[in-house]
Amino acid sequence: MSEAVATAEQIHGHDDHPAHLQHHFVTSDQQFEASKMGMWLFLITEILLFSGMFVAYTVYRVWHPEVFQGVSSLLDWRLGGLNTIVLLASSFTVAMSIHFAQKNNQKGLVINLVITLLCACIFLVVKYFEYTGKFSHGIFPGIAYHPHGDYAVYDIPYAGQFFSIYYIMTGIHGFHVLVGIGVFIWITIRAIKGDFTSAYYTPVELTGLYWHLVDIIWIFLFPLLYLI
Amino acid sequence: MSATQTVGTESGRSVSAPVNYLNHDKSIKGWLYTVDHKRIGLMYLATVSIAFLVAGLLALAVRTELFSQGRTIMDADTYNQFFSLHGIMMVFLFIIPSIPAALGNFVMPIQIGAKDVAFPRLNLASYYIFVIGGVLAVTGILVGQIDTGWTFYTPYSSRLGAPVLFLTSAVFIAGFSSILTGLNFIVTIHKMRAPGLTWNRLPLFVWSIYATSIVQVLATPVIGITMVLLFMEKALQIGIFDPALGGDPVLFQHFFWFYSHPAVYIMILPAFGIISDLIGTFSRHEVQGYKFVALSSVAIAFLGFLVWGHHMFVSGQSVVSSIIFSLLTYLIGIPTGVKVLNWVGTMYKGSISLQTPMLYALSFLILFTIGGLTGVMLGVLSVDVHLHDTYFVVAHFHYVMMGGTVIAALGGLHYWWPKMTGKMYNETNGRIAAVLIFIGFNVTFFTQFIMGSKGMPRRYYDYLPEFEIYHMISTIGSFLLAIGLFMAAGGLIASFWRGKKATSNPWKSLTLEWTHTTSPPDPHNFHHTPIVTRGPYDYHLAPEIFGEPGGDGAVVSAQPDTDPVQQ
Amino acid sequence: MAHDSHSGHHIVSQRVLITVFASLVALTVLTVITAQFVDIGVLNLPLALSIAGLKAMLVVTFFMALKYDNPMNSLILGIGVICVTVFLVFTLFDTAFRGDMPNVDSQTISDTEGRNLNQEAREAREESAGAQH
Amino acid sequence: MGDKGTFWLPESGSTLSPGLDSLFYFTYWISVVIFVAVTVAVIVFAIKYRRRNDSDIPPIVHENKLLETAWIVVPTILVLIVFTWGFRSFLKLHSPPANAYEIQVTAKQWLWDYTYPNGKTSTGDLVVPVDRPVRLVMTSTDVLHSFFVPAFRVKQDVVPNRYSSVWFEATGQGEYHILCTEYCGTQHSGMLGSVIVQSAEDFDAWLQSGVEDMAPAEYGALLYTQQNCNVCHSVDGTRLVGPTLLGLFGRQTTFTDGTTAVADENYIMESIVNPMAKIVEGYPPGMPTIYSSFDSDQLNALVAFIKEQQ
Repeated sequence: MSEAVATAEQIHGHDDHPAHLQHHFVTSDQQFEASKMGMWLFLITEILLFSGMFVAYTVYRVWHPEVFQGVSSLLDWRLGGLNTIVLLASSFTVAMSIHFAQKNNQKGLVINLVITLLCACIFLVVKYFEYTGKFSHGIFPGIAYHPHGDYAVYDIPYAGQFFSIYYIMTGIHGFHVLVGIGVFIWITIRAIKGDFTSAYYTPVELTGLYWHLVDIIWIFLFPLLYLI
Repeated sequence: MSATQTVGTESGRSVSAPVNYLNHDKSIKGWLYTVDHKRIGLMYLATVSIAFLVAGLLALAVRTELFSQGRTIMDADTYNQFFSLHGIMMVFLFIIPSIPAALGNFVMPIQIGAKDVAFPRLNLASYYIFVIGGVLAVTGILVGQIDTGWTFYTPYSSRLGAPVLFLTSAVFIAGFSSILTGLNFIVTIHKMRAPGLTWNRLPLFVWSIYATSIVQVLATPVIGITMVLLFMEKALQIGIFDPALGGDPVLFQHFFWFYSHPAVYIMILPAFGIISDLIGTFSRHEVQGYKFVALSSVAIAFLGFLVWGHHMFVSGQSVVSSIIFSLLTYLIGIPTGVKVLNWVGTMYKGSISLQTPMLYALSFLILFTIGGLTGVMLGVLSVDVHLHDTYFVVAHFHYVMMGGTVIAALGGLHYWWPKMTGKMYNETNGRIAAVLIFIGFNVTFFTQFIMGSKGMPRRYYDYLPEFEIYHMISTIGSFLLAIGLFMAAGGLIASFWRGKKATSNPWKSLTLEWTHTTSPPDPHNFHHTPIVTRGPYDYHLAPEIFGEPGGDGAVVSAQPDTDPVQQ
Repeated sequence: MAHDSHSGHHIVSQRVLITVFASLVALTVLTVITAQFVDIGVLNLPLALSIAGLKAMLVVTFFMALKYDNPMNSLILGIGVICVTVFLVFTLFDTAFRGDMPNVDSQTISDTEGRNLNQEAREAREESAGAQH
Repeated sequence: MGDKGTFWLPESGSTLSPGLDSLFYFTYWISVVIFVAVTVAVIVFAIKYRRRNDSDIPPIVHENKLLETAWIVVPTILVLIVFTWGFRSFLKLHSPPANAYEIQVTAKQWLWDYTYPNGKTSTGDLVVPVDRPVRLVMTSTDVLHSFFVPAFRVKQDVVPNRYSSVWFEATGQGEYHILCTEYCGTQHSGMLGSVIVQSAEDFDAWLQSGVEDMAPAEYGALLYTQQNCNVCHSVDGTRLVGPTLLGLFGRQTTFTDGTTAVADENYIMESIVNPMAKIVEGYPPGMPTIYSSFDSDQLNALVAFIKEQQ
């Protein structure tokens, strides 16, 4: 390697390092691309995490199709549909906030982040009413499933399995929404402080990717649990 | 070799104790808050060594109990807990993090010419998440009796009390650490390579860590959700896995093995990488079929997802399923077999030096061949019906996991020890230990093949009289093995006080950690990012290392065991 | 560096984003209508899943801007999806083809744990004798 | 029983064994050949090409394409042969003849119960006729178990809430081990039994025989092993999961609630029928309630047997 005199620093220069660039990266782009790839890898781990529940759902649905079709009508498609629209809207505003960050539009960025945050909260509030409504009728997961009153007719075998899967899937999804809210609060504060420019908006981009995935999971949960 | 020269002079000439990653900040805080991949690697090494020691002592206790029929030193419940803890700790707290997180963390970024991994803080977080997982596991052990085996089959596990909640949480959290490490490494290998270090110039260890990371990222989330569901099964009785509640225990086995079979490749693929590097270095030969060895690691990583059902031939899964899984199992056997040919081929007409790491590599070749071939026997549908859940299986996976992974890890540890610590271990002691481990291992586990195929089931506290002679031999072997392991460990640890200072390249290897860093390396690995102009095993293109005309052979001394920084 | 790609910085126009959002809402309405008010028998399930898949594609392509991104990230997503498919399909190879044996009738199951199983779980088990096969 | 098998395999006792053994030895010998080839190559190369000079740089060796191709093609052919062979014998394992004699098997922690078509039951020892296909229909009442008869080369997990089955045709009279191979708790290794293969006449006689003509203590001794009492209660004073039966009768016993009692007939009977009523101090409340269905003959027999253990 005698001829290898030049070093990477000499090629890239070592002077004009922006504040956000960590020492072990050479360029901002390298750092941005690395972060984004890391985020995508994280997203597929999320997909695989949910896959276990989708497999459980499919297996039990194949075994007891009529039960699953029957008790899914216990879930109110209007509330589910409302939440779908709410999440889609928040996905849209996240995409818009990235758009504005790229265009250096500070106001647009903050407004869209705030709307996203509100949508996420609305989603959880609706979910809260759905859960408490179910609990009040004795619709619990697994062994505790014991509907009473008008719902007593739904006291059929394997309905408990359906609601186990329902509560775990929507519960873990809801947990992801909760985490999303936390991250959005942090991002919004940073955005208000003016941390993000068209040159550096990686956290917004990454949070956006995460949020879109939460949306996609719901896109599948909605028809599987509420509609069919 | 100008870059090496730079490193040697800049860091070493003027001061008597050159700055390196070990001595630049000796405070406790400097270790606990470090984001340096080398220090994190060492912290992992220390942690998994403790796990290995504890789990190994449990194994010795289990073997001692089995020395004679009936009660030898403990009762059945204790025995059942001991073998379970041995399995759980070895798998989740030792083998899975051992090579990737300990050696991989230390070596891989340097091998690709990076200053650090892509996400250093995430790397530290992974370590602490792993520690939390370990602490939870220990808590579970202290809280109560866990005797499920490492497989946690329902409904036995889902009916166990609170300890299973700790253990499932521990596995979930340790898994999270494994995911983050894998993610970090994939991005690092993609985005942080030094200029000129193209994919086909990557050392094979990097390739294998890359393949391992893919499996870690794709498979580990599934054990996560499995553990969540098992947790819920215990806590809320959700009825997914427990047949008494309408669930299906075989479904649990699908979930479990969807992770745990690929996890076998998390364990063995890094070993392939180490062995490739060792055989290349100590034969001073380009690794035969470099591209095949590299790409087949990645191929095996993916194929590993298609064969999990071969653990379930007698579980009651459908016959169709068993047949498909059996056929696919053979697909994965072929590329693995070709790798063995490539390693043997690398030795052909090489210049072979039988130093300690190479002895481990040769042990690996022999032991892994046995492990692989018995794996093929177990893949045969009807033969597996007879052999399933017997000592034959126990022996098979110990040949792969211990004879494969642990032996490779020991080889790698001896190989990189001078780089990590700056000290040479005692070569004679190292060689004796390697031979002793090889003998002890075979005495312990080969007998288990025989009793297994004769019908000795695994996880048995007591056994029929005809198996006593095999158990006795096996137990004696396990003590030999333990002596060998303690000798190896002792030799390495003694090097801190008695070892000679290591040169920057005692083995005359060609990968960047040897050619471009001091021993031990600078805190930032390289003062200047190296530019790579040749492959990792192009010994014929490296006359400067071997003092031939045209090179500046003085940079790295022709004699090993001399001090590089005094040059 | 090997990966000095600027593709990650593509700006998706507002018009595209709005169009995608409108289509997503429209598809949501469509899936509710087809699933709740139109009975097309066995086709309801695949139809709902196809619509969900289409919606997911739209989000991935435009909101997540995968269309303009480094192809490596698309590959990562693709591998993830393939893995999920393998997990699902291979598990179904077992669970969907098991029925060579009838199920146990619940009389043979005694609760050795002495656990307090409530009535519906017992009924569930009894039903399993007929339903699972 | 003894050790009548080959070096690797146990004795062969069913019609399924010979085919499976030849497949085992086929793969075994192929493996031996491959293993020897690899090992010899490693050793020869390590000696022949050892480093003679520290700055030695060996010549480049070009890959031998022919050898590599052969190394791929030959094993592929071999594994396909092995797969097909294994596949066919696996199907055989899963296709019991239509006229197979059917016995119900119930596994529980930690014993095997058998019910014959005429209603006769046995525990631990499975009695079957020679030269006649027998199909076992198995289920478990608690956790997973696995039914394994090494001599017959059959094994099948036993799953709660589901039936699984296994079949075999024994070829010689004698006694063969039954082992549980799926971990099932404390006494997993004690969950043993025997297949007793009898001639058709003996089997029929056994099937019709009763137990009336036995002395109570003798019948009790039979029950003690048949019902796997011996797994948890020794008769030689050894401490197992439960208290030993040696000297139990007439012993002053202390319970977990602090009370004491002298073990008499009524106490023993209560302990069998309702084991949770009084828990002996220092032992876990682990005795299953499955024995509550014993009839008075069986209880009398057991009490008589326990009385004799002094």
